[in-house]
Amino acid sequence: MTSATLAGLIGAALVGLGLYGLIANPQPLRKILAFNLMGSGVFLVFGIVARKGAAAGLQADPVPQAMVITGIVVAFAASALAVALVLRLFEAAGRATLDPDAWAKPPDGGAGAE
Amino acid sequence: MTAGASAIAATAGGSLLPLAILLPALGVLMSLLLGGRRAEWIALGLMPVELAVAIAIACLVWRSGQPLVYTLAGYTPPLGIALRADGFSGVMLVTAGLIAPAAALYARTTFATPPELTERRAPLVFWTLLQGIQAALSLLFLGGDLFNLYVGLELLTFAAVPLVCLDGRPETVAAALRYLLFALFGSVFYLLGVALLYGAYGTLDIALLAPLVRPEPAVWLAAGLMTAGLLAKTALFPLHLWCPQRTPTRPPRQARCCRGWW
Amino acid sequence: MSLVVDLFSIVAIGAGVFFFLAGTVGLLRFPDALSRLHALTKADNLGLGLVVLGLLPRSDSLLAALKLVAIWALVQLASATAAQLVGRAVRCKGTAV
Amino acid sequence: MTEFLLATAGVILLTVAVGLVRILSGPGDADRLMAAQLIGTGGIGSLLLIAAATGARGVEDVALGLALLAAFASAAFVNSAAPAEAPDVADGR
Amino acid sequence: MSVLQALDIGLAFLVFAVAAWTIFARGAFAATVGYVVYGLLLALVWIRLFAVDVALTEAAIGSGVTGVLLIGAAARLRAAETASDEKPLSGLTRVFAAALCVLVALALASVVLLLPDQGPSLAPLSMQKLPETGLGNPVTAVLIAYRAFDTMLEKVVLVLAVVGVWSLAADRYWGGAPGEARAASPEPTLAFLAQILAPLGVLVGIHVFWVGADEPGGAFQGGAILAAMWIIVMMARLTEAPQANAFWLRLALVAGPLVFLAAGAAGAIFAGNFFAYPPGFAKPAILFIEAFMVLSIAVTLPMLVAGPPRREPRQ
Repeated sequence: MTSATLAGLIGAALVGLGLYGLIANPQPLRKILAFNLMGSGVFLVFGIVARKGAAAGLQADPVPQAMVITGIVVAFAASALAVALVLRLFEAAGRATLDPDAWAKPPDGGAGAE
Repeated sequence: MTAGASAIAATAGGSLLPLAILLPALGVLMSLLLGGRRAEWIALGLMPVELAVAIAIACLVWRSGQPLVYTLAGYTPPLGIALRADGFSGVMLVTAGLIAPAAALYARTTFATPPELTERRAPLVFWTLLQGIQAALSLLFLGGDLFNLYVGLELLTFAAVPLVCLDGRPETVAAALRYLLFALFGSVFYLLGVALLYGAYGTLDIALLAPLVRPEPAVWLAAGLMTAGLLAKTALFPLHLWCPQRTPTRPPRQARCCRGWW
Repeated sequence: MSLVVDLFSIVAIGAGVFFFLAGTVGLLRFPDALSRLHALTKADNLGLGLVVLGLLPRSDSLLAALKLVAIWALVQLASATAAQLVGRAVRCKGTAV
Repeated sequence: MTEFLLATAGVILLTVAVGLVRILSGPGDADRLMAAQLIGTGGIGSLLLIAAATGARGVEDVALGLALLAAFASAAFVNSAAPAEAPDVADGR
Repeated sequence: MSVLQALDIGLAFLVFAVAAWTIFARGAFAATVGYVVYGLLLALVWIRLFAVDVALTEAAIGSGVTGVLLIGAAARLRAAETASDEKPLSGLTRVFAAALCVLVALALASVVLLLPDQGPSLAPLSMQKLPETGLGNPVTAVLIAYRAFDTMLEKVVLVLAVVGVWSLAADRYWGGAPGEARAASPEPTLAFLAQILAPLGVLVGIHVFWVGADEPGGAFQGGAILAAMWIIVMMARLTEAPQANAFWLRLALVAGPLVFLAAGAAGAIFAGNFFAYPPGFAKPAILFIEAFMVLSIAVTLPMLVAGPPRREPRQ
């Protein structure tokens, strides 16, 4: 088994793990972590594709590598926006939950916006 | 769309296609840079130009009866990126180009910068992100490359999410966060499909992929993942959980403005 | 010549691995956070230092060798500072007292 | 020689893994931050060894980047814990 | 089984174990530290895939800067965790979710295993066109030449992200500086670290950007290292975070995409195609654009980590 195949398998496992975390972890911050795991799993699948495209004296196809670099930066920006939203939610309402039913109840002592 | 030279070679008038995307992108950058009331002026000033570009594209497509194609940076696919406009994307471009100024005029009173301030939060964010949405939509209508479309999806997400919670109430912030997580989940799945298709065929250009694609496991999985991803983004059943309607109090005007689009 | 270099590398890197092992044993055996911190920083820095030392004669340019030394110096600095910071956090919270 | 370098890289990773099991589980946050520190040092070590063995180019820069960022986890922890810090409150865990 | 294979399998197992820890750990802080460790290990995996450019990006952004962001958030959200009103999912839902995820992972794994050993590749074409760009690193050529349009738009995404994060400020703080006002003096240990680290880091960042034309490295990686240096200086409280309404800050934020966009438009005039470079002039043009991108990334990432403005703007 080559290192590329192994990385691809790990990528598949990470996508599964991240998906589970996204569904099963109720806290938003944990969901953000899970999203990052899932994203890196997808990047690893790009990695195996790049490695299997080794040709022309290159050890990996540069096009998927460039996409992964773009993807990592976008994933970071997404995490930053999500973290900012979670912190804002926590400050405004004293809790950070995604449960829509929780917002139907009046927030316990939370200050309104602005 | 048929593959071969006609789908890859740039056509006359194709240089309008990048303009439809780059003009609002320029508007985003200039609005943040100059700030304040000028963001509104830039947005309102660029919208007629963008509409004119959209109409010109639609007319060219209609007159020639053929899709417009533009290859960016002079590199033809599969190495480079192509933009394509057919009849459908021409109509969608013009529609978006008409809705944007309508929404802008409707929202002008809400998002005016008061005379005593140089800059206020909601107006600057609204006018900047509105142009971000325009750039994203143009890209989604014109993009001919799967990864380029991914960038378009991300542009749309990053422009739309802050607009959902512009009023800053906890309910809308929670809705925005829920939307963001679903959208991210969607784009990750989409990206996974892109990776599998590239691994199988070595190209991301839709026109080049079309004749290559055979019914095989990689394609099935890629199609399933990309469909699931896009469903999550567009909030169709069963992935509609993030939808702002589920919150008891709906976000007001700006949400309606931007939801009108999709 | 190359035999001498190889021998040097093997001895230095082998010693480095030994210190990594020692650090981990310390982590497993020591009872409280502060002494675990001690085991970690001391042993690992020696370990990495010896590994770098062993790799030095194998680097293909002066710049590469300089980078190796810089890497070691930076890790030293980082772990010393981190140990300080974490140590203070432990003391403040009173878990070690 | 290549085999030796790879084997040592593996042994370092293994010891790091064993250490991780111990300290990721806590009990306190300090122990967990040590995990980041441990993997930083061990990871850089095995990275350099793997690079020397497989001849991948430009790996020194990766190790240099990791070394520059090695203390960031602890720094971020101290930085964000500081404003709310109440020095005399016991951790309780 | 060779030593290399054993090492690969061990590394893969370790990556998986740490990832599982990140998902299943009891506390959010523990999970976050797990993620930082995971990011570091991923850099190793990318080296094994001979994708050194990606390894550099992962080391700087995936592990370093994201780590700061998430650890900071976890430390602040600790109160939310104890007073959480989340309903945990029922056992049946969990089982169902786990089954779904295992199914997805298995399907993906089998497709990955079915990929041909010598897959289709754009590597030959990239190398064939490389002389036109004057570059030696094909990954940089993909990012700044072949797929320049993607990269420029992705910079716009970063700008939108900053606007989005800032939009979460309270109205009265708009235009102010992010982060709480720190009455406290600089944290001495951190200040010591930052004072030594920052000059060295700036050197490394510029080096990584500069060699990126021909060797692994580039604007993203160099910019991310510079960003990390600014972050450590701000964490040590040696400098205050800048005000969000400062013109220089906004100029630095948009400079990268703006210069890129202007160069793209100039390409339409001088080279006949948007984002094309005039023959023979490609390398200086690319380095010029990259220099501004480094600046923008070095400013954007710290602003994303710093969060929305929290202080009233001074005039």
